[in-house]
Amino acid sequence: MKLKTLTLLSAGVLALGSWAPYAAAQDSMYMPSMTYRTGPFAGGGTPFADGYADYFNMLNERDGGINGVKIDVDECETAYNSQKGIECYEATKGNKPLAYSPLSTGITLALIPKAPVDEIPVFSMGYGLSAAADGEQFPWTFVYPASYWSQLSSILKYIDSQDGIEGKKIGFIYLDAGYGKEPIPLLDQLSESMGFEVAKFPVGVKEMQNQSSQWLNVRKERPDWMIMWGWGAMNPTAIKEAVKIRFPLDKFIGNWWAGSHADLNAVGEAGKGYLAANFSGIGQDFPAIQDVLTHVVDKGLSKVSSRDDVGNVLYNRGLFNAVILAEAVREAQAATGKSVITGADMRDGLEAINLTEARLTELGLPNFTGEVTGSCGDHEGNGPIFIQQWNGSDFERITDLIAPMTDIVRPMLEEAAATYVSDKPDWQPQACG
Amino acid sequence: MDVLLSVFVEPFQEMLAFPDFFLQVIWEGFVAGVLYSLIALGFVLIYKASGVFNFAQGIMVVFAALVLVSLHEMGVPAWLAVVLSLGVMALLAVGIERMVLRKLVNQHDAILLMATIGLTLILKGVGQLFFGGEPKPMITEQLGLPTGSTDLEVFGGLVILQHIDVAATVIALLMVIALAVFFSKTRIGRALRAVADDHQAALSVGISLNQIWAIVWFASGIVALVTGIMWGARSEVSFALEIIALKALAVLILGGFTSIPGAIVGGLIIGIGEKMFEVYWGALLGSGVEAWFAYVLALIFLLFRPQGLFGERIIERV
Amino acid sequence: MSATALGTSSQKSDSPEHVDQSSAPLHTEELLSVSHVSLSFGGVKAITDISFDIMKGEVRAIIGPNGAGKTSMLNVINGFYHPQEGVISFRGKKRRRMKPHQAAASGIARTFQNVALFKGMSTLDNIMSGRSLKMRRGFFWQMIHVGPARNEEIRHREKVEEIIDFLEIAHIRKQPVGKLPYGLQKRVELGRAMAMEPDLLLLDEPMAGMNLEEKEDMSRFIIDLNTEFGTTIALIEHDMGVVMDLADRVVVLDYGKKIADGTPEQVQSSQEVIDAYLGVGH
Amino acid sequence: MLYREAGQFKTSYAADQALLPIAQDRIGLFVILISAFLFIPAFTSDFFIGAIMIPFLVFALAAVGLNILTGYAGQLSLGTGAFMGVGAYSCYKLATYFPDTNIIILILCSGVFSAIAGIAFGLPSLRIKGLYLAITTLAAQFFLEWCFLRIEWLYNYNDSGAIEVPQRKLFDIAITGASASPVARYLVILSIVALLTLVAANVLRGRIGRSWMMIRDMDIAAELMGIRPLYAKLSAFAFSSYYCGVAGALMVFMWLGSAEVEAFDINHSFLILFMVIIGGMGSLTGCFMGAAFIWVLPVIIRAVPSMLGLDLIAATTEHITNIVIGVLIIFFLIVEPHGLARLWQIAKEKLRTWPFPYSST
Repeated sequence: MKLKTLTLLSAGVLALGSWAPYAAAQDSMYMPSMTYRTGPFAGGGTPFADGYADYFNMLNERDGGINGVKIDVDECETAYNSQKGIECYEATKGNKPLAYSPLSTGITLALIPKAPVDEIPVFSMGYGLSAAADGEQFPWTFVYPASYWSQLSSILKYIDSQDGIEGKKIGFIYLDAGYGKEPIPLLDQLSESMGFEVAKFPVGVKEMQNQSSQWLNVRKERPDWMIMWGWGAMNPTAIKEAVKIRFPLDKFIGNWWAGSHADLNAVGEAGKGYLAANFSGIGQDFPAIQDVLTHVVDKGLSKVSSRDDVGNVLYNRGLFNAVILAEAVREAQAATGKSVITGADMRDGLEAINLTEARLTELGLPNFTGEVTGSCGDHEGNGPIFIQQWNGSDFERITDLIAPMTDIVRPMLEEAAATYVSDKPDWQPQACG
Repeated sequence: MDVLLSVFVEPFQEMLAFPDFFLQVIWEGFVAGVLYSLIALGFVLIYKASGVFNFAQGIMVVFAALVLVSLHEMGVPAWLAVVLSLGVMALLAVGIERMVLRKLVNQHDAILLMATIGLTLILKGVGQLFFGGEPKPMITEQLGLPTGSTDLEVFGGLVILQHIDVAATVIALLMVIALAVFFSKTRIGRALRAVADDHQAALSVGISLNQIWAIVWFASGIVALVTGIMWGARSEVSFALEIIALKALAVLILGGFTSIPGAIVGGLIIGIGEKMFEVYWGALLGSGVEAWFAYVLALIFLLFRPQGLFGERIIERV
Repeated sequence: MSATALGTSSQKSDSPEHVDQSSAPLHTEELLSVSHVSLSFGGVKAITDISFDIMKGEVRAIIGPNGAGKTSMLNVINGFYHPQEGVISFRGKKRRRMKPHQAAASGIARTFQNVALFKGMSTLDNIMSGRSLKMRRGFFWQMIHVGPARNEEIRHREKVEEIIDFLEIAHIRKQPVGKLPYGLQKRVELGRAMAMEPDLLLLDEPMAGMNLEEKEDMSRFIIDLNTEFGTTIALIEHDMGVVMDLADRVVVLDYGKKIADGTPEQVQSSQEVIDAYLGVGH
Repeated sequence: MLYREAGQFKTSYAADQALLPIAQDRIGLFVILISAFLFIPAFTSDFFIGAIMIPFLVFALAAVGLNILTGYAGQLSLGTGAFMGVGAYSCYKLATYFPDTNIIILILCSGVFSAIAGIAFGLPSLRIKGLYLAITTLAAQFFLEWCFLRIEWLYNYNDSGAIEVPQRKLFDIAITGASASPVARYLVILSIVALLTLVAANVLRGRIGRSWMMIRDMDIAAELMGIRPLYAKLSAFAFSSYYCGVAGALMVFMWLGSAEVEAFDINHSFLILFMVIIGGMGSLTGCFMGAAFIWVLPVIIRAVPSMLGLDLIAATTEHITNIVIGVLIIFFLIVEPHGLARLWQIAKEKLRTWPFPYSST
């Protein structure tokens, strides 16, 4: 009896062991989607994941995929938790994924060393490790269209353009995790070279909804401007607290993850005047997004809870993530002549990205964003941003594209990249022409 | 020497130099403390009557608020949504009593605690499954709660009082009074106290333990809903609240598991204490000390007075 | 407890477990002495100025009505309560404060009024636990559990098996004690205390809640333990028949005070004891 | 009929005290070990080893650690995650300072640091018990989490605040770092877990393990049997935390490859606690059953709908997993507080008397 049980058990193990959770079809390509539709960051994760999936599904529905090959989007829930993210990665990397977009700096950092080994590129669009902008040191990681450092420099440029930054005190409130801490080295550096003072206010992941201490400290420090590197439930809470202490909202700038409809809808009229950086267009008035509405949303193939959610800041951001990936797939297909490509082909495709305004218009996204042009050495593209302002019910774009201070940021990025690599003897950089 | 100065002298100098700011800190701590007290209160109600250390109290707060907000999203008018949410909490109370408590009578208290941890998981899963995991704004205005703020000019400076915070304090006070009246003046309330004192005795005078349990769980469900509304109005309704709610456990250590005044005083001590510690001393340690202040304070407190501020001294018998 | 128990005692003197008092050896060496001990809990006096002694090799009974302070007295002796006043000396060493585990280490074992067995463990493990103090092998040997630690375990197992045989509980050796009938649990608890090979064994109502047959068995074990192993025993018991048969000397407590001390016969005839049990004067 | 102990007579106490006195159990364990060491690496996929077996073993070890403290010594802990973190960060620091020392030795040493942390936070257990103690372990959880975030020295002042595992080799085969193959990592973890489980089983059946159970079942009586509560409780805390620490180090070095504070947060502590409850408190076998159950359940919940052709959102399976685990916890607490391990034991008892259900001993 016992032996029979054991035989059964071993048979079970064998069955489990040989079982692959995903059967890849010949005529499709696997595109994992790390999402978080649960937990305190779901407010941001949900629209992003919707935009991401809807764009690929739109290509499948409208064009029958990319050059005839369908894209199979497979979601894995990470809850914005690095460990779960790695679990997702480990569980799905056997399915020949083209690229991972973790939507979490913590997960990105964990995947960077794995990418070259498994030959799957990591595309951390506007998040993750800033130093990964250096393609020579990070052949497998991409941060199009801009790194955090570039973004911060653009934001500081904006502040400087308003009433001069020299001699001012800048408050930096950030999520106390890999993500929020990422731009601090540049901030410290620039505070010296540009001559402003910095006051930092970390917000613990568990304290996101209870920020009154941080804002009491803001009141104590009396900064002239506030910059926020926030995410999830942290953002609306921070804006409400700022209102409470009478901090002028038109001197409060969120980064591009701290300025979405999900954040500001919760604040509503009170949040009027709040500023945020952005790099992806707002609204539904783009042909590509109209196609998403007709081919996906109206057919009930989308997970969005209402049609109005299409076109909000984070939905469009997720969509833009998919646009870049799809474009990289096309580049890779053209370069290799294959229709079904591998992760390594995808890497080459990502380096060959050339999203000019003309190409964006062709894709149905005119004036959606700045041009994104990659190369072997440049994995962040051009990286301009614009500033948007909350008018009480919606965001309005209020500036032209602001280019980063490439001359200052680029050398620092390269230095940071070299530091990252320095203690990793087996690290493999690439040589660019 | 510098360290000593910055620990023992400078914070106090700062308090004196900016008394208006100091008052603001106290007020913020006080309001946070009121909300901790409310969570702890729901907890004490259950512990007193059924001896269950209800770990799920925090998630009940989130759950109640989420039901309310989601109902309103579906187009139910605010007042009806409140009534329906109370109905849901009542169903929950009866359900918990039937399916969990009744089956675990006379079990070891650690087992009961773990059962409520299981309950936490269920409520979290159900809440997210039906209402989604993303944070939602509280329907403050629809419920007729005040918004806006008043400036008090004191010591040549400003203390800003949010109306919602004042309202939270008043409502918390009213609720405590209502509970006190309920316990001392009504038949069910007296029965509840009898149960708390002696289960056997209560049974012998014909009080149904099962009913009592369902009633206290419902009562703490009401407390949870009120807490959820208040907390939601201050930030928003989200599952992130669950972790903050754990601080109520530290409050209970200070106040004692069975004492309602203890829950209130304990909540205020922790609320005010952590704010002051964070604002005046936090920078010395690199800030973020709020995350553990409550627990470490409770731990130190435990070493000197394990029975809590208002608890009775425990004498062990063999 | 009622006075009838006192009255019936003489009739039971010919019961099988009866041992002839005259044949018992004379006990002259003092093992434990309690002098002027007082204990109170927040103003409530549990024990007031009590003194008595226990001689090596004797069976000493502590009796008294409910709430007389008998269990508190045992708790004081094995260090669970710390008296506010008075001194206890055990084997000539004086002490006022002592931790229970120190009492155990100095050779005092104990059973409880309400069985205090380790409910999640088997009979064997419960009795093995009585050997804890006698086992020496440290963490390292415990981890690899070969050589010294294993030999030690086996050596003690042999001792424990002797006790199991003595108490006739071999059939329940591997059963978890939580599910055993009450009488057997009491027996296992005695076995656990025996495993400590104590100089002084404190038994708190070893026969409470037992039927006659079980009482007779238990009495037999206590007598054998005293005569064969030479263990000094102090016991609290309500059944006067048992007390009168087993005890060499009896101390009587009432309201935390000592009201009589002497041989069973002397105590039985004391007017104060009879009053205490009949409730006269209160 | 095969599962019978009839005819197996013990002729010495040594044989009777063996870990597995029944021959069939010994054969069973042998078969399991053989298949774990040979069969699984040889015949199963990287996915199975990397995404199921490795995490399962890591969690099983952590569950053993928690079970020693909660199941055997009766001290409820909600700080397992933090103690795992102490192990992981210590191992990271050790690997930084001693780059040439074998990583396996470092992993085993890192447990010592979490044992020290365990002792420090176990000290209050001398004065307080039960639920109160659970709250001091919460203090440990949040305080240590804060340390992992704030003390930059712990993560070598990385801007990201994460610890990243360097590549280390054993016999010229990479066993940590991104290029280590799942099979290599699996075999290392399996060896460590098997060894430590054997050690735990030995300690638990000897004097020290018995003293923990005595404290658990009746602390007052234990003290009157000569057990020093100080020593017993602190040794349980230390021993248990050692296991958690090693599990934490294994988790980061052999499984995840990098980690931030969140990898050791309170949810993690709860996850391990669930494994112990469902597996069975006070049972080593239960730790493995609980870990397997909780780890594999979401995988199955994810897989079943897709096999049936249903398309569930990833998040939905997450919620359903939560609900199922919650329901099972309550179910087990009500029906069988000793969890899967006891169910297995009951099944074995049935087997022993099969086909004569009433001839039980």
